[in-house]
This record gives sequence, C-alpha cells and structure tokens, in this order.
Amino acid sequence: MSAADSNTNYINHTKGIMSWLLTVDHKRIGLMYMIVVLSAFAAGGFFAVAIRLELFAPEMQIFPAAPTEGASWTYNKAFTLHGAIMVFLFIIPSIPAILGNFCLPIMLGTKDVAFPRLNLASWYIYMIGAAICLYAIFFGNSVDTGWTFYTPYSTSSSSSVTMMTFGVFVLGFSSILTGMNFVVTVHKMRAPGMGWFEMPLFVWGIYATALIQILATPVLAITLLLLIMETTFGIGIFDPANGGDPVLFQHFFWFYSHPAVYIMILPGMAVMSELIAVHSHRTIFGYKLIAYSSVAIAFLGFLVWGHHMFVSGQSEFISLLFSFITFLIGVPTAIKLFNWMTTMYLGQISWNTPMLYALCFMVTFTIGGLTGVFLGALGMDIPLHDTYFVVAHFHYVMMGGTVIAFLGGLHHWWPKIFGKMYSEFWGKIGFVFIFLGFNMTFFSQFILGQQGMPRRYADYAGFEKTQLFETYHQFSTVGSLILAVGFIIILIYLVHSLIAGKKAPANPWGGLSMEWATSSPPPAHNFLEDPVCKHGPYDYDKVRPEDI
Amino acid sequence: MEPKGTFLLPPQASTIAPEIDALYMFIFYLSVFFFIVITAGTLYFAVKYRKKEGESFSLTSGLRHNTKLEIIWSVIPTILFMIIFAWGWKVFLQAHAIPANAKTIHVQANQWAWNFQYSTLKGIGNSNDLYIPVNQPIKLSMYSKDVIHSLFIPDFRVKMDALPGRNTTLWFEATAVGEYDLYCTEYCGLDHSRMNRTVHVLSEEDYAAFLADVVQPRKFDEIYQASCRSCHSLDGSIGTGPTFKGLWGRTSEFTDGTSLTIVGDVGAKYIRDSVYNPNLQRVKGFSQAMPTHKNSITEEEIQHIVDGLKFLDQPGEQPPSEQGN
Amino acid sequence: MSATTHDSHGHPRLAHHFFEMEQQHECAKLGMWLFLLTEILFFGGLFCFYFIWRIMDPELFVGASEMLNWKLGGLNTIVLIFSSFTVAMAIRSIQQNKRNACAIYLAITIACAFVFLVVKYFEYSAKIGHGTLPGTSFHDLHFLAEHPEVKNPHIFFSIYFCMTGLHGFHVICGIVYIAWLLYLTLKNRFDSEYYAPIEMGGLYWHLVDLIWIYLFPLLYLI
Amino acid sequence: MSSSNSTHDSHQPHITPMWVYFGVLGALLILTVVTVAVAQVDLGPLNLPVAMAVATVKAGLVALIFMHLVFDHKFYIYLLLASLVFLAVFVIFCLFDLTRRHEIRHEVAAPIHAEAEWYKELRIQAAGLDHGEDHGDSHGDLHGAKTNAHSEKHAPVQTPAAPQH
Repeated sequence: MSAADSNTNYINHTKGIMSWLLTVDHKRIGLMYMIVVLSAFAAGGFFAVAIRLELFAPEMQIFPAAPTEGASWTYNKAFTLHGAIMVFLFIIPSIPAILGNFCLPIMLGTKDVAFPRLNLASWYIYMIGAAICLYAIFFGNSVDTGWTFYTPYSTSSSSSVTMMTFGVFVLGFSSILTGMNFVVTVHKMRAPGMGWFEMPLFVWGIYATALIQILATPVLAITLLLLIMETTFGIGIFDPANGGDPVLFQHFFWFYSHPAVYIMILPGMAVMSELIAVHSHRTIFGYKLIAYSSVAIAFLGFLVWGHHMFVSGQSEFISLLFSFITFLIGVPTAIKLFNWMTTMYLGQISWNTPMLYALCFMVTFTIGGLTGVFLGALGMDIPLHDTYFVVAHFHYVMMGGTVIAFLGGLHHWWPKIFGKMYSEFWGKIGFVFIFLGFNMTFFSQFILGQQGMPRRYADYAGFEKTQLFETYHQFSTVGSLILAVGFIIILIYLVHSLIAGKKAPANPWGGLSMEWATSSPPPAHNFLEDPVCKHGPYDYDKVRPEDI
Repeated sequence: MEPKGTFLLPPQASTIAPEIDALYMFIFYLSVFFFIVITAGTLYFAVKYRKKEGESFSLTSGLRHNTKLEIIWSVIPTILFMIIFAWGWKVFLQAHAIPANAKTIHVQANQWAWNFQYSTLKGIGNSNDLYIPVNQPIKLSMYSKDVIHSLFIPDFRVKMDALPGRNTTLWFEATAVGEYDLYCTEYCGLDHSRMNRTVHVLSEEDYAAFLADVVQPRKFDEIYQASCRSCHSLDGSIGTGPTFKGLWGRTSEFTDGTSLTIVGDVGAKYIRDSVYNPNLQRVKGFSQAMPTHKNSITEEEIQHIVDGLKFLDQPGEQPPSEQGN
Repeated sequence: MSATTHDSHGHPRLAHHFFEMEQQHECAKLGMWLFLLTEILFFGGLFCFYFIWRIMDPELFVGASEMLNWKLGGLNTIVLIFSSFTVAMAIRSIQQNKRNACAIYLAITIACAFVFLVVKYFEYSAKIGHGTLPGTSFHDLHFLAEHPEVKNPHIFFSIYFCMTGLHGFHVICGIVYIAWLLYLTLKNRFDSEYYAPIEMGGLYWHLVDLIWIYLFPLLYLI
Repeated sequence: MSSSNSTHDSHQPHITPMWVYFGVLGALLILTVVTVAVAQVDLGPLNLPVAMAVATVKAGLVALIFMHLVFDHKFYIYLLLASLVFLAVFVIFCLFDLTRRHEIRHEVAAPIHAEAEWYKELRIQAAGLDHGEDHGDSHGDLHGAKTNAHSEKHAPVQTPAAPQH
C-alpha cells in the first residue's frame, strides 16, 4: 500500500497512559493483554522452575515439609499456583485475547470487533479477577487444592479457596465476553466479498474456541459459585458431610474444564494453519476439512469430560460412553495433522523462526495426541491416571501445542504488531533451547509416569523405586532450566528488536490474508481504505504477494 | 522371585498386568509408527521443498484436496481407534469384574495413612502396610474418612479412588512374592506424597502366619462394647434385653414355655445360639429385638463371651483368655 | 474517525466501526442472544443440581415443597408474565416512534419487578424466621418433626435459595437496566431507527421471566 | 459492511400486531392456572413431566412471540436449541452416572441416600418437640428413617463408615 510509509499508526497516533487505559482499539487491547498475560506466564513459569528444583532429588530441598511460622509456602501451594496461573491467567487468554484480539478484526477486514467497549471491559474484568487471585495468594493464605479444586478437600482446606475461586469466577466472565465479541464479529463484520470459506483458518479456529467459551464457561462460573456456597453455607451439593456427592463436583468441574482444554488447543491449531500455509507458501490442503474439524472438535469436546474420571468411582457405563466419544475426537485431530503435513507438499518452504515452531508443533503435538490415545483407552488409563504420564501428556498438548503455536504466532505477527523485525539468528537459537529443553523436561516424565510416579508428589524418598525416579526427575529438571533459558533469550531479543530492530515491511512473509495488506504496524482503524476481499487467504497458486 | 520391570514398564506382578501391558504395547507400536510417518513426512517435505536462499516467491501448486487420500486418513485412524477402544473396554471390564472367590480386605483411607483391615470385625486385624497372599484374588473394599484418596499399586496396574461417604472396590491377584510400592494418587493435602505404603505379597504359609499374628479374637470387653452394650446391661438394670449381671448360673424362662439354667456346656451352647440365632429361644418378657451377629462375632469370640460372663461377677479375677495380654 | 466511509446512513448513534444501523442492530441482537445462552447454561448448573436430587431422592421434594407458599409463587408468576408483556409492548411502541407509550410501559415493568421483589421479601423472611435455611444453618425443628421421612431437607432449601436468589439478583439487575432505559427514553435518545438497547433489555427481561416459568412449578408445585 | 452476506433480508423491523401480544398474555395466564390446577392432582411419576410440559409451552410462547424468535432469522432458534442440547447432555450424563454407579460393583452407590451426620442432634430435638420425653421412640424413628433410606434403592447399600455393619 502506498500510504504505508505514513508514520502514524495505532501505537503512536495518540499518546499518554490514559490513551491506552481507555482505548477501545482492539489492537491496543491486544497489546495490553500481551503485557499482563505474559507476566502471568512468567509467574507460572517461576513456580514451575521451583517445582522442578524441588523434585531434583528425593526428600525436601527448597520447600518446608510442613508450613511453619514465617514459612507458609509449601510445595502444594507452588504446584497449585503453577497450574491455576498457567490455566486461568495464561493459556486460556493467551492466543484468543492477544493474537485473536489483534489479528481477527484485521483478518476479517473490519475496523474493530463488534463491541469495542465490551472488549475493553473484558480486559478490566481480567485484571480484576487477576487482582483477586493475587490478593488470595499474597494477602490470604494462598491456595493448596490443585487447580482442579476437588471437593471435599477444597471445602475443608484452610487455604484461601473461596477468594481464589471467586477470582477465577470473575476471570470466567472476561473469557465469555471475549468469546461473544469474536462470534459476533465473525458473523456480522466480515469485509464485503468474504464468505465463510474465504475466512483465514485462524479465524475459524478462534470462532470455534469462542463458541466453547460461551457455552462452557458459564458452567464453570456456576460450579465455582456452588463451591463457594458449599464452603460458606454447607449447601450439601458436593460435600458428603452435608449430604452431597464429591464425584458430582468432578462432573461439574470437567464439564467446563474439558472443553477448556479445547479452548486452549484450538487456537493453537488455528495459529498452526496460518504458519504452515504462509511459510510453506502453498494453498492449504483440505481447507473445509480443517474448518469443519475445528467445529467438530469444539462440539465433541463437550461430550468427553468423564474421561478424567475413569477411576473416580463413576458408572462403568458412562465411562464406556466417554471413552468412545474420546476416540471419536481423535479422528478430526488426526485429520488436521495429515492436512498440515500435506500442505507442505509441493510448497516453497521458508525455514524461518515461525516455521521452525510450526515444525516443532507437528512433532510435539503428535506426541501429545498419541499419548492421549493411551489415556483414552479405558483399561490403559487405570495405571496411568494421575501419574506423571498424564502430566507429560497434557504438557505436550498444552505447551508443545498451544505455547509452541503461540510462540510461532508471536514471531509470525511480531513485525505486524510492532513494525520491527527481530533477529532471525537469535530466533533460531531461542528455538533450539525451547525445543531441547521442552522435550528433555517432559519426555522423561512419560517414563516416570509409566513406572508409576504419581503426580503432585513433593517428595519421592523411601519408595522401592526412588532410585529409578530420581534419574528421570533430574533429567527433567535440567531440561526445565534449559527451557527457562530459552524463554529468557526470546524475551531479550524480542525486547531488543523493539528498540533496535529493523523496520518491518508490510508483508515480510509473503502472506495473502488481509492483515498483510495493511501497513506494519497498522493504522488506527486498521486500513486506510475499506478493504474488499478479492481472493482467498491461501490462494498462493493464483496471487503473488506483491500483487495484494 | 520378584519380576523385573523393563525400561518402559514396571514389573508385572498381578494377573491383570500382562493384559494391560499387551494393550500398552499395541498402542505403543502404533504410536511409534504414526509418529514416524508424521515426523518423517513433515521433515522430508520441509527439506525437499524448502525455499532456496535469495529465491523469490513463485506461484505454487493449487492442490487443494484429494478425496481418496482424505477418506483413507479419516477411515484408517477411525478403525484403529475403534480397535483400541474395544480392547480398552475389554481390559477395563476384566479389571472390574471381581472373581467370586476373592477375599475381602477393608481399606480405610484418611489424611495421610492407609488402614487395611483383614477381619470383618472392628478394631482387630489392622495394618498400615498391605499384606496379601500370592495367587489369591483379593478384593479391596475402600472408603475414606475425610477427602478423596486413590489407591495405586503400579506393579499390579490397579488404581481406584477411595471416596468419603461410600465404598469403592478394587481387585487383583498378585503373581509373585515380594514387596511393592503402594501410592495415594489423588491429591489429598499436605502430606499427600507421604501417603505411600508397601504391599507385602506373602506365600500362603507366611500369610497364614501373618493373619494368626494380626487377627486376634477380641476380648469380652471389646465385644461387649461393640455389640452388646446398648441392650444388655452389666449392672442388673433391665434394657431391651436381659442384663448380663448374674446371667451365668441364672435360670431363664423362655416364651415357648421351656426354661434353662445357664451353666456348663449347655449354657455355652445356649449363648452361642443366642448370639447367632437369637429368636430361637426368647426370654419371657422381652421383644424380638436382637439381630443375629453371625457376621460380626466369630466362633473364637463366643468362647471369650462365655468366659467373660463366667467371670463377670468376680471382679478381682481375670478371665483366662485375657491373662496372656 | 474516518468520516469519509459512512455518509450514507448518518444516524448519530452509529458507531464508527459499523457501516449502517442495520449491521449495528444485528450485532447487538446476536451479542445479546449469545449472552442469553450463557445465562441459560449458568442457571443450567442449578437445574442440574435440582434434577439430580429430584430423581435420586424424590421424597425430599414432595415433602419440602409443601413448605413453600404456592399462592405467593403464583402471584409472582402472574406479575412477571405481565411485566414480560409490558416490556414487549414497550419495544412495539418505540418501533412506532411512540416514546411516551414506551416510557409508560417501561415504568410498569419496573413497578412489576418491585412487586415481585416485595413478595419475595415476605417469602424469604418467613423462611428465615422458621429457621428453614439453606445448608448447615437449617434448623427448622417443626419441619423435621412433621416430616421424619424427608432426609437432608436443607438441600431442598439450598436449591430453593440458590435458584430464587440468583433469579432475584437478575431481577435487580433488570430493574437497574430498565430504569436506565426509561431515563434515556425520557431524554429522547431512542427512535424507530435506534432502539437496540430497549430490545436488548426486553430480551433479557423475557429470559428472567422464562426462568421463573420453570422455577415456579419445579419449586412450589411438585 | 457485511450486508451482502448478512443473514438478514428485510430492512423493516417486524412490528407484531397488538392482538398477538394480548393473546399470548392471556394464554400465559391461563396456562399458569392450568399448572397450578394440575399440581393439585397427584399424578405420581407423571407430576414432573406434566409440569415441565406446561412450563415448556409457556416458555415457548415467551421465546417465540415476546422474544420475536418466529419473526427473526432461524439462526437464533438454533442457538437457543444448541444451548438447551448442551444443558440436556450435561444433566443426562450426570444422572446416567449417578443412577447407574453401583450396577457392576454393588458397594459403589451414591452417598445422596445418606443423611448428613449433623441431623442426629436436630432429629433428637425435633422428636423432643413432638413426643416429649419419649427417648426410645425417637431413636427408633431415626433408625427407621435411615434404614428406609438405604433399602429404598435397587442395590443393597453398605454403610461405608463401618465395614462390619
């Protein structure tokens, strides 16, 4: 675009802190989310490293065995906070709230999301929820129930469960409002000429995610509300001491939290479709199949929550049903993997940092998905449930899937967001650290889990298998440190690029979707002229990047 | 004697373990195969079709879909998934169908200890480690006193949650004598990681010796407190049933018109009948309130009751069965 | 604000990122419906609570629902249905640019909502007076004496207070929102072109009514 | 902007005739009376379905007419139905588990059938209200209520707190 060399853009067109705090611009809100969500990631990562260091050897190393005067931190609080922060404050908002907020309206060729003020309100609700959680952590008695808040432990724990669950309750509304905003934007705000199947697959993925956010999150809200009522008034729904049923809590909880797994991974898949297509410079293979499989996964994701409960004492018949649907959900997931692979066939593949993360995703997510097959099989789940195998599995999906995709997406859209290029060399170095560190940390945990190491153990001294466990735990801890170094490298070179990076061109990767048609960074209202959708987002066989 | 584990899996020490491991290996080899297909395919394409240094973007293939290929890679995973699902269900049922000849051990979990009860009688035959005989199906009937716990023995490949407010069950048959780890795998609070114990799988003789050692019949006082106290007084006052004070040697009249003086072998037999089949002969003036105690008092303990009753009126003396204590 | 882009439909209430009123209205309506979905699933958790105990322990409901006064519940049903009607009429009036009629209908709706809350207040204070409270604070000895067959009666009252409490909270939110709509209507902010906020308020209020339509028989009658 | 692919086709908002609204109001009031009337008759197991059916007719009237679902694009109806489907899945799956838990292993029953411990005290007090000093009876009542609770359902439920029960 000729006007791209004009120097005003969404970042500098107004100045002052209030112009950010009161902005209704989806791009600025996306950046504000980026700052707080990545801070949450750093906090969660801090606890992760603390956990790994504790497990480096049997016996207690850095945490006290029991809370004492002056040292109220325990290992249990650390892993709870790691889980709760990573799930509620980082992964769920990561891709939708940061990249989704920034890219979705531009990709659809519109000026903003449908409800800009509601979008800002979501950010504030997120901040309020986060503040309540922080208050519970630092001024209350923290929380030591695990992020799952299982009753009756959570109703009897002396930690600040009520406060923390209330914080999560508030965070849920942020998620719901963001989801509503995206669904309406996708339905009603698409640029002229853009039909449902001319939307980039990123949009499809975020759309499917938003549907889950709308339908599942309210159930989490009511669950947490009932949990608070149970703790305060003893209403008798979840606590057997008051006539309730503790397994019912697990149903209530997983009815949200299993779909929440798809709130976490679908955006990762959405980013993957972009990365693979753009950096292979090749039209996506099986567009409709990928789009439909996103929606199919979103739908089926609601029907499989009970596979978290195979050994909880639930009915064997319902376990059968849940296991069956779990395997059904494997099919669309497998289809996506094959489609991405085939997209690279006959392409023109750039080996740059975002593409490396996409390749990494193909490897790590495949491992995550395949190990899910073990856990979904009823009999096989018995010995593996609640062991490190599960820990490794969901980290391969959540981190090897979502976080890797998020990193890929961040590198992919970084030039668009800030108008600066990062160092490709350091990008690759950072990638190597992440890839090695990640696999070292979590692959060893598969072996640990198979050998029987239960999760959420602070100490593994005095077992028949202590020796065996120690070896793998040490390997895992070393890996986690490498991983931490990788994240620090990324932080440094990305921040450096903001200060001293080269100016980014409007379309550094040769992409065809609409965000590459505007300047980097985009102007305040995304496009200087209202765009019209003239070709599909992946028509690399028909359109040259320089023609858009 | 103790079976060895492999790099991937812990030792197989129960009858269900080989079944589960067979499924494991099946999924494992399939996973390795598909992992290689996807990774190798991805890397091969990534290398083969990479963009050369300095090359500019060109129009690329417009291959958008291939129905045959898409059907193949939808149908093959579906079929494989269904096989795994059915196999998993079969193993799951095996792990849940408790054999009729299984011996029951009651398990009580609390923060943060296990208590295994080898006798149906309260307060006797407890241990904190689990002792079981080899080659004998064992059924664990579990409940929790406080929060949810989960009993896991990796080498047996069994796991089940212990829930407050109701019972859950778990069964296994150990195949090799030895010692195995037992963990709590449902997070249960501060000392969750210290809620681990050892499973001692004993030969039949050793187990019998263990039982003889740990499951001692209760003494009169204990039985009285657990089962008789609410109806039969010791001080002569009338309750739902006749008082025990002076029972030994008393002549009782029954509702069927007969009467009996409770002494000697006849008295002992009468007491046994009253415990197991109380309504056979009912003392005049009392209701049909007494339940049978067949499941809560053993034959050995009947002897203790008889002894206890004999010595009830001589507070200075100990019944013979308590002297060894 | 790129004023160049929309000169065709220059309504003063058209936000900058929309092309025309039509699109803005449609967005608002879809957004509201999505919000109503979340409300349905939010209450859904409580309905799940209700149905599980209803089916697992029917005696509880037969015995305990006698404690609720169906006449007061029925009165509230009629009041809410009527208010639903008036809010529908309010939308109809503003669609025809009848602002005064619209304001009157909105005012009647608010009045109905207050009547509902007052009736609710009497019901609640009677329960609290008897110790018929939810959860562990339940101590209604007369109930226990009259209904020895009902186990865990506190659970029924937990359900009752949770459901009607949450519903009452929605009624209060509705009053605030409709009062604001009334204020804006009186200030001539709405016309037949731009009445989306009233329509949204109407949809919300109908949902509050809808939920009560289920709560009334489930809690009071059977 | 997206009017070209917008789902809407008419530009004029639908104005419902007055008589329709009055008709619906009347129908709703009549149905309320019907609900109350039906509830006075004990239909046994049909109580719940009948009450739910009447409520659903009422809810349908409100949703379709007052909330304009019949006049609007069908998509809104699909949305509403989708939420109800998910809700139904939630309730039905939970119930499926709770009612069939003990079918393979009989010991595993729902604790919903057991009364909370803290009722013991209240029951004794309540019995005191009723029959004065009759202690033995109140005990008997309590016991009776408890055993009923257990035997009422399909499987023999063992009281978990005491294996030797």
